[in-house]
Amino acid sequence: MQFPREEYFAPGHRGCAGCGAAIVARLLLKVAGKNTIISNATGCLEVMTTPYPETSWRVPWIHTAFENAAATASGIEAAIKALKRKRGKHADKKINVIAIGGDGGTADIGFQALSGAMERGHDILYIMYDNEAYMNTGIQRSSSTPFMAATTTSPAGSKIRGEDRPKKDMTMIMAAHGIPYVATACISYPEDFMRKIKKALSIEGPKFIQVLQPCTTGWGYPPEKTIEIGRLAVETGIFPLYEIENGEFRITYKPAKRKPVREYLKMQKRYRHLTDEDIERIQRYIDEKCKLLGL
Amino acid sequence: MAFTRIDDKKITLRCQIYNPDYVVVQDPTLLESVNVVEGLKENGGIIINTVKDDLDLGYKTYTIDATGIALDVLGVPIVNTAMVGAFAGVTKLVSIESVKKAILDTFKGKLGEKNAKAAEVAYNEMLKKYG
Amino acid sequence: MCEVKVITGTSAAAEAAKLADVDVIAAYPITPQTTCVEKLAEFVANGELDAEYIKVESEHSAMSACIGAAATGARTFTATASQGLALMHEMLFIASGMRLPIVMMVANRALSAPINIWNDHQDSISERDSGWIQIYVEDNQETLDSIIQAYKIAENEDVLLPVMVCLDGFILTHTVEPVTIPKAERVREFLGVYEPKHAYLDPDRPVTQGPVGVPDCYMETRKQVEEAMERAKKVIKEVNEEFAERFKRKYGNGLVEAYNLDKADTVLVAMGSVCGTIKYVIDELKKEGKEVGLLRIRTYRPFPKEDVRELLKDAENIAVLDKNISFGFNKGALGIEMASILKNKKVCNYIVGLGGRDIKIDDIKTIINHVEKAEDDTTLWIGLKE
Amino acid sequence: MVTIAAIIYEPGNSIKNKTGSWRTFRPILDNEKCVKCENCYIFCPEGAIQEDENGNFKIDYDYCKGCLICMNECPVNAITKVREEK
Repeated sequence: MQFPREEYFAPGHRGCAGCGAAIVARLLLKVAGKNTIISNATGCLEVMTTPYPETSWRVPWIHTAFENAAATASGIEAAIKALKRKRGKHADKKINVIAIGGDGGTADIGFQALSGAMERGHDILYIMYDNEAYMNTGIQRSSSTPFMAATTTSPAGSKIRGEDRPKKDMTMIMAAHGIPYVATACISYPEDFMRKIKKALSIEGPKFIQVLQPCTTGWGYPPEKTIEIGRLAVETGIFPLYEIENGEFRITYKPAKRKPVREYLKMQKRYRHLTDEDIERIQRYIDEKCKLLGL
Repeated sequence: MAFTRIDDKKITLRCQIYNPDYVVVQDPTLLESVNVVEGLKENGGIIINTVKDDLDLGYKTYTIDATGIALDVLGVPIVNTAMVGAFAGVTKLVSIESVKKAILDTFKGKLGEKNAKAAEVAYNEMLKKYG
Repeated sequence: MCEVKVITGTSAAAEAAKLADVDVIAAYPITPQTTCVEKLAEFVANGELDAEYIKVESEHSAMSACIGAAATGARTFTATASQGLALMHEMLFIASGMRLPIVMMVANRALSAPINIWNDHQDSISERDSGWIQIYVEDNQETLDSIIQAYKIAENEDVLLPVMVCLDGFILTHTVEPVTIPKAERVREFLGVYEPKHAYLDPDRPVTQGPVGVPDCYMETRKQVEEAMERAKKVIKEVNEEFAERFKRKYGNGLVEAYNLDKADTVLVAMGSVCGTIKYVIDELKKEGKEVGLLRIRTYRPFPKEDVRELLKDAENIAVLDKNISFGFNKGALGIEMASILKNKKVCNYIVGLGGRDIKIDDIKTIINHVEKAEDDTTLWIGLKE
Repeated sequence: MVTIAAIIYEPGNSIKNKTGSWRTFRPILDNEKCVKCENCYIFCPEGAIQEDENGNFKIDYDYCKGCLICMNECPVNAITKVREEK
């Protein structure tokens, strides 16, 4: 038996067929287990899992707003500490406080609350499930949308050809907070992702994992390709897998030979406007980044 | 500008003071820029931190070198507590014991003791000077 | 024995939070609230208060963290003012919608622009509809007492709503007054420990808090908040009585305070510290043989409609003072609401004290003269410069 | 009756919602061919593929939305698809 069998994320949720966010949640809870409290930012995951009176969560879960999953988690963590100390509550267990938000709720509107929570040193794990746009509201661009990807607010027009800015590097920004653990992950590499969750939860203090999660609806590919596309993102080097533990950088998966990014881009509708020249440009950009990371 | 109301009964009035019984001037240079006696009641008094002794502002005027006291006792020219002591000495509206207790409540430890001392020195000086 | 301390309103608020033995404080500094959260930081640093103090990066996060903590079953406290309260706006509705008994001190201050740190009520009045209970206090003693009462009210199972205790910026926050500090054990006896049954995050009882309120359930949640507000009126009165029994201080019936209403045809209606000035003027006029009354609205939400109607049934000239303005209606919130429940009476509205404009004795007298002569409901801005 | 603050006290009660009705294609798992790599198990967004008491993986058609990630990720082609005839 390779993977834990416990399921704390119940079926019956309203995620699209082939939803990567659901895979994030399911894997996360398999590792985190029963003694976990989730603070969920507004977004796909929150909406698809909790239409009253139904919930897919088998652990205590809270949603308050869009931009504040980290701040809400700060309050939860502080409350647990105070209640443990003052009233002996939860004395017998270590509770994992996990905040989870999409790229919009993390890199954009939730950025300040996240930065604050990380800087203050709360013992929380923040999971950014990155599908590279505002999927819940209809595929608008976020600061985590990659260069040249078409979204509903960065359409491929005759003058502007999709997103005109590179993807914001959230993991490195979080690393700059000097927190004990940051990592990137991808749902297509569940062992790697789950190992990183496990490691993060074993470390006291603030932790951050950015997990890439292809989105069938937003990226425009058939639902069965969710894992395949995620794998290509890693194999091409457009989304490298690494961790930084106490300041030490380590690539956790090194493709034997990086695949051309064309293979990745060609599978997705959001890139179908790209010319050969555009693809070369993106390839050059990736090559440079990978060189820096030692890939 | 700050103001204080003193009464034996509960004070409910919340507006600013336009016709004071006393004006306390902590910084004598204000005398040149502000009409400090504006609105002062006819038989009101003015207590000024100054080294001068011959000020006549048309009202009962009480002077004290609070800066000197502060420098002596506290080692810094912060005159608030000395001026409170001076006010108590001139007006007798509050006892020096109350003043000292309030100071000791506000400032902890040595700082409180020094400030209480500054108030007391000023208080005694005013008693001596004006009876 | 109780201890009397000569302290500011913000210190009184901090003392109250300490007496309530709060578990989590999340706060962000803003004038004129800061001295409250500084004092609390001091209490925590000295071990006088055993609480987690989260030094959040904004008021939005302050309220978010309070919500997270309260949803985990902790007693929580925060304080803010003006722009900070406005920044919390979104989270205020979420706190009440999630039925979390958070208590917050609001140091009432004007809203920008232009930026102005001084007192009026525009900030908290703008949060009128947020589902928070709002108590407006008159002095520092009432600040302390109201914050203690606020926990008792908020945590009552018939209520389960957050409470903001509003005190006037600078006028109360920075004025020192003698405040009687009750003994901690007696406050603990009065309040008990917060043990929520409805909402607490605990791995042994995995609940989902804050789900998607589909159209099929949302309206019911709103009605439930409204019903809780209605029940809160009774609870506030009871808490006021019980507090009076234990601590020998009471504030009207908890919702409203009547001052010299019996013989007066002319009644002023107001909230907050200006009521003290009005009482002073009433006493002065009494000496001249003139009777004027004051109805102080202490609890603005839930609004004490029944008490207002009953207490003002014989009043002829009703002057409502507002430290806020509803632009485009040329009335303040209290003025609009009083007119709506006193339909056949003359209710004049006076916009006063915006942005710290001093409300003088003569201003109160002007209002009295104006309302007595007024033929119809009018609005007058008091204290404007020529 | 709506609960206070619309709190949901029944963990994981979304199982009431049988998302199997969403399917256009039905994945069929051939246990003879299965090598127990657990790919289908771990990648299923619904958790609809579970191991039975005999150690065989089974697809729960009550919840399977027919995304076919399992088929795509099966290294030995043990999963095939058929059209749902509704």
